[in-house]
Amino acid sequence: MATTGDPAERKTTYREALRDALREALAADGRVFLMGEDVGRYGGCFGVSLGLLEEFGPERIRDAPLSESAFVGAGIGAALAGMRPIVEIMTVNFSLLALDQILNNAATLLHMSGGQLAVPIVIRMTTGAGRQLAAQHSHSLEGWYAHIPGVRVVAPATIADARHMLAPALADPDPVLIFEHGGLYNASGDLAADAGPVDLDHAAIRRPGTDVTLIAYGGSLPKAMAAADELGSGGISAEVVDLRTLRPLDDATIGGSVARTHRAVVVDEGWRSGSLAAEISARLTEQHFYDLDAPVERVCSAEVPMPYARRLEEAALPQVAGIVAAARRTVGALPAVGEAG
Amino acid sequence: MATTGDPAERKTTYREALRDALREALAADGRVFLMGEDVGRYGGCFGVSLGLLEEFGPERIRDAPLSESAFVGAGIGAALAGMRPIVEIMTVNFSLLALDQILNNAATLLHMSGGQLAVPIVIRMTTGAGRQLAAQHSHSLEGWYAHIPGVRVVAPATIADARHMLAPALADPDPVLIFEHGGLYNASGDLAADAGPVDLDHAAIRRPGTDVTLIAYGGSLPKAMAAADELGSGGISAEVVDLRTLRPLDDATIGGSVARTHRAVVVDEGWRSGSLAAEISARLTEQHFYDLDAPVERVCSAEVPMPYARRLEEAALPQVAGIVAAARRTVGALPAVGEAG
Amino acid sequence: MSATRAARKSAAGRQAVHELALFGAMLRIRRFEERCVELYSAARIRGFMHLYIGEEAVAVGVNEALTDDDAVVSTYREHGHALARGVPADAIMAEMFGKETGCSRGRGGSMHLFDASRRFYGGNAIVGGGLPLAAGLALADRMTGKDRVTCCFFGDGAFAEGEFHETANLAALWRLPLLFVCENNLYAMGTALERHQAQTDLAMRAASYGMVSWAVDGMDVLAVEDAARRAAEGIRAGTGPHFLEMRTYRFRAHSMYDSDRYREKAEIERWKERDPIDRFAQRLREHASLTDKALAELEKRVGAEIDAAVETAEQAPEEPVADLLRFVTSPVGEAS
Amino acid sequence: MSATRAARKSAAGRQAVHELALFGAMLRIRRFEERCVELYSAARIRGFMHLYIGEEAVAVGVNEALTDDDAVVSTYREHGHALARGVPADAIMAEMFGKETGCSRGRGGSMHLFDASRRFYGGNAIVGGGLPLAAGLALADRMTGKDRVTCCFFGDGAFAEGEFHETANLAALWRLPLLFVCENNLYAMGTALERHQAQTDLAMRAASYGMVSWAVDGMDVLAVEDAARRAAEGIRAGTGPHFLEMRTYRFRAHSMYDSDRYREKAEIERWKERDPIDRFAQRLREHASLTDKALAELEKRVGAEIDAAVETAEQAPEEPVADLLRFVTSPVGEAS
Ligand SMILES: Cc1ncc(C[n+]2csc(CCOP(=O)(O)OP(=O)(O)O)c2C)c(N)n1
Ligand SMILES: Cc1ncc(C[n+]2csc(CCOP(=O)(O)OP(=O)(O)O)c2C)c(N)n1
Ligand SMILES: [Mg+2]
Ligand SMILES: [Mg+2]
Repeated sequence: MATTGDPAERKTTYREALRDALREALAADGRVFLMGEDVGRYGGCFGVSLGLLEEFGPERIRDAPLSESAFVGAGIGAALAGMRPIVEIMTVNFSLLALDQILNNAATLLHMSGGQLAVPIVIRMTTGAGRQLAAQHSHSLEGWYAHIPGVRVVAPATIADARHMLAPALADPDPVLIFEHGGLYNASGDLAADAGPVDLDHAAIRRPGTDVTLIAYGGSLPKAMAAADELGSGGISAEVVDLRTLRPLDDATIGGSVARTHRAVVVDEGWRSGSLAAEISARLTEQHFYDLDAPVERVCSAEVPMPYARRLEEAALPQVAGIVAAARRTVGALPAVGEAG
Repeated sequence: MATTGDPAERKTTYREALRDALREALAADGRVFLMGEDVGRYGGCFGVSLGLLEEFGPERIRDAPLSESAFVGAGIGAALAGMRPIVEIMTVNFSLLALDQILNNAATLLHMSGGQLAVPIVIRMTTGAGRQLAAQHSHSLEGWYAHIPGVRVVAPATIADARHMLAPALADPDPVLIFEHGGLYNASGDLAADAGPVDLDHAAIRRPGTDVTLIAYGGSLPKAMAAADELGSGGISAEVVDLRTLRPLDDATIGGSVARTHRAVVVDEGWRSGSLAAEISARLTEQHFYDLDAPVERVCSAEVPMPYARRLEEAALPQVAGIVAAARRTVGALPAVGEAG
Repeated sequence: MSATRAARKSAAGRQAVHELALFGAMLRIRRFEERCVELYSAARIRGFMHLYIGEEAVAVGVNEALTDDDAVVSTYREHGHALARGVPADAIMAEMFGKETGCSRGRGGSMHLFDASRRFYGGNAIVGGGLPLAAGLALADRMTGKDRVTCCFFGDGAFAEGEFHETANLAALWRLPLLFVCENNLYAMGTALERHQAQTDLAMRAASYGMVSWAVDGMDVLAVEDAARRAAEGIRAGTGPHFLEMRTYRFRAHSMYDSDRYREKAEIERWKERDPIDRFAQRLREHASLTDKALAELEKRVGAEIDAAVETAEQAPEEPVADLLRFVTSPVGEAS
Repeated sequence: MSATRAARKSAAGRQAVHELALFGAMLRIRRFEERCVELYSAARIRGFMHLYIGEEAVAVGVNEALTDDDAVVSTYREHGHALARGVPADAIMAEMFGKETGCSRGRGGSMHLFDASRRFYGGNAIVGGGLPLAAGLALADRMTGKDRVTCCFFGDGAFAEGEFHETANLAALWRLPLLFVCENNLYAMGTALERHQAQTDLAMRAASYGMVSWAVDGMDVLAVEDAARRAAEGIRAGTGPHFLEMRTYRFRAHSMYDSDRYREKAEIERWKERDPIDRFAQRLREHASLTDKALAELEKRVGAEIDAAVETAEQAPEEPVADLLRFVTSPVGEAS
């Protein structure tokens, strides 16, 4: 998210960065192919793969019928047979139809076969709300996937990560799920020309700070950054941790930050109860109970099927003001009061 | 779990108690019917509905084809049309195939329709591990369901609850999911003749104590009780809270107990990361940060597809010894050390 | 004039009136959606919006076979189904404006129109997701001996989803009073039928379940009506589910986000020659039952209705944010 | 003796040897599973166990059409498939004993036998769950131009799952080298075919996808072999997936927990008259290729193999508990 005119950087978008990553992967390795609904002629439901069909042909940019279970399972089978499939599920909302394949096959085969069958598949999907798509098209279920042993779950929040997470995901011998937040596709900014693959084992400190740690990922990162700005103007120095990888969590980076700031706010677009934020809160308690000066705060989505109406949807989602307020509570007058869930 | 020879009690099993509840519901209300794979001629994959076909006929004890999505969805539709379906999914493992229907229809229709369409369905399923059924048949995913706004999730852990949770579940105008732990079906004990319906809004204190609160549900309750016994012999007084309802959580009872004992151990057969136990831990931190004398402990399943081999499976599951050890850590020498996740 | 001739004449007269009504119903849907496009451009309507333009004969024709007691389950492309079913235009418009007076209180938007009083069960944005639900509605009717039909609309794309096949088997096995209306518009988003179905004769494939199935010219409202009536009769007579493959075409892009790259302009133009409204207008003119004057009046009436719908939607209140959590579960005390 | 007659005779001789091998393979599966029953009663084997007894002709016959390069995807009722495929009996037995030397290190048990070296991809306990996987294996072969067949076994019950239909469409659409082997044993657990399928002619229904499909007497190993060979040839010739409905029957209960209440004893007895092993033995005796002595020797050899398998399984070590988390993800540094 640099903003200079540095010649080593070029202006691009999150969408284009994803596309460049796909193009690079397809060009680099003949085993890689992209499969999913409308990835080819349509160009991807959010335009990510636009033009790739023309470049790589219909065998490798493979339009699938509306059969989430079958084509995700087929990706798993192809991975078993030595291919490196990238399967696109249009959105996380439809991934439920393929969840059995992901949990009971992709995540399980290696262990269940006693180490014989690795599944080097990459599954991409759009997640999140904020575009008035209503209840069935606004889920943030990456927290569910992060519950599953055997898979890696990543969420690029920046243009650089959109560009550089795919290669290490493909290099991972096990299933990797990539969650792209629908609100980020149009994000634009500069991309360094020489960045290397993202280290998928590590969270990133996007902004250093000393008073409170804001922990966010994906579509919530920009909100956390904005909240940190606002907190800064109010004299509160917020450190922002971008999880990047939701499974396995990088306890060292998260905990290291909280050990310094003694306060934490977790921002997560999932519904509050049973959210990924709950796991982070629980771990911080387990690992940093005596470091914490205030209860860990969670800023999550309201527990409601996402409404279409704009104001209701805004009210249901984590917003900058809520993050700021939560952070203020953690540094504010003791005793801070946690919200009832 | 009374053990007297009181004439107002009779000996029964968890399985029979569930069956009696079904029989009562079917007899009481013509709108009620039971639908699922092998609920009729086979008698239910775990024998719960044995004999009901003969009593109520094939229209109301309805064998369904292997089509989890279709027959769960059909239950939802029938509920919309005024019926009171009880849908049995053999086990939670297969419920993934119906998860879209549960999340996007059952849980969502009321809100999404602006209050027009309530879905009074009850969905029963077996959950849990411990019987060497291996990775694909040993899931404990009730925590996922407890993440979904719009549904109620309950887990009978005792024979009395097995007998008396169905009626209030059917009386609930909204979807209720009942998780029966596979390890409990053969549990036997006395059942009071005059018990009324369970209050589904409240957790139960199964054993009072003063030093530490053990929070458990379903198949983990007997383990928590045994751990409390063992702790008691060691001079530690453990209170045992049976959640009973996993959504909505009864914060008052859980928190009230912890406010008295100042220490908590959550036992949950789900995988640790993203478990229901994480939610409870997070809430305790939020609501009782200043009451807690030690970090909340979680005793969960190891993060591994459940292995078949007996010793490996035992090692992967929460056990009494692990609960005792965790409880000891909470009351033991400060600083207690949380386990890394 | 003999009694017979008089009867014949009045039957013809009734048919003319009926045909005019069908025409009016189709035109109303068309004009309503054309207005929606404008309102979408003006950002009064947001989210995903899918237009039915070109497919109006299906909704209107099928609706003729249904009574008020019957039920309808639809998709995200359901403006036409809802309007044909009688969901008021202003309630639909207000819904798309996100207003409290909307047919789903503004919570659903274009993809989730509901009207329980008209047994219109939505509005489902998961492709194929409405099918199992429809089977359940039909099952309830069968179990309670109600003489009702449940009609479920879905697309050719949905035919590839497991949900369709599971539901088809269930319905045929249990002889449910279910009318499957497959709107085969030749595309699932940008994927043409022959690139998503191994065997493109969908009616034939549905027949393999042992259901009565046939294909219908979905651009001809009378053919649709006739087929739907015969299917509904069969269902009411207890012969189990019926399947209608409606061969139709959408003139517009899949959604407002679609730039329609995947098909030839010429193909669209060819289909437009079969525009269900234009063709029917021509037929009515030939039979002299539609005059320029009548058409102008109709347009005026439809236009006025839509104007009023927009106007009331504009004025209507949004649901207060304080009500966000209302109806996540039923209000306490409403248990049956 | 003319050259032709000699050739014919030696062909007949080869066929006799071949038939004896088929017979031996079926008998071996039968005896192996009979021993499993004893071991289950003795609590040496635990968990769910599903027997293939009565269906042996299917696994053995189909396997004849497959080469070492081909792949097999199976179900939870897969002892027979695994044995026929060449997975060693002792590795299977050790697996069911939960031992580290098991073909899945003791992690899978009866329902999850794996042998990557023999391209035996399990062992899937989710009904229908192996089908999409098999399509993927076949897709990889198609994309890389490998002349291989993937064979997927599944039951009549699985035919009702959406997964089957999605996979069938995908395979037919993409002309994947996939052999669907539907083991129609007339029951899905306790539910008879006619109570779970609206249309019970499964081969006909599969044909509706445009796949070559036919029904086979699954109790006749030669018929199975012949059908499988023809299907595999068709697949290798590039004509896309083939579907075989194997009409068979399980003589035992669904699983060790099933008390078999839902079917008539008489029905079972009728089918036992068609026991694939007994009937084939009779035929071989008639052709004089099976003698009492040969049978006794075969039984002895098979018995000894199974004894040895049990013995080594008994002796084998369990995986140390410390290894519990091994292979949840691939060992670091194993990336490709
Ligand atoms: C399960 C699921 N997968 C994907 C989508 C995204 N999607 C919405 S509409 C559509 C095409 C559906 O085609 P069809 O069934 O033919 O209906 P049509 O839009 O042509 O009316 C797709 C892929 C979805 N909403 N649900
Ligand atoms: C998705 C799913 N639903 C239910 C079950 C439970 N179950 C195991 S086997 C079986 C019957 C399957 O019948 P069929 O496909 O005919 O195979 P068969 O057992 O007869 O070989 C059922 C219902 C399961 N394992 N998976
Ligand atoms: Mg279509
Ligand atoms: Mg079967």
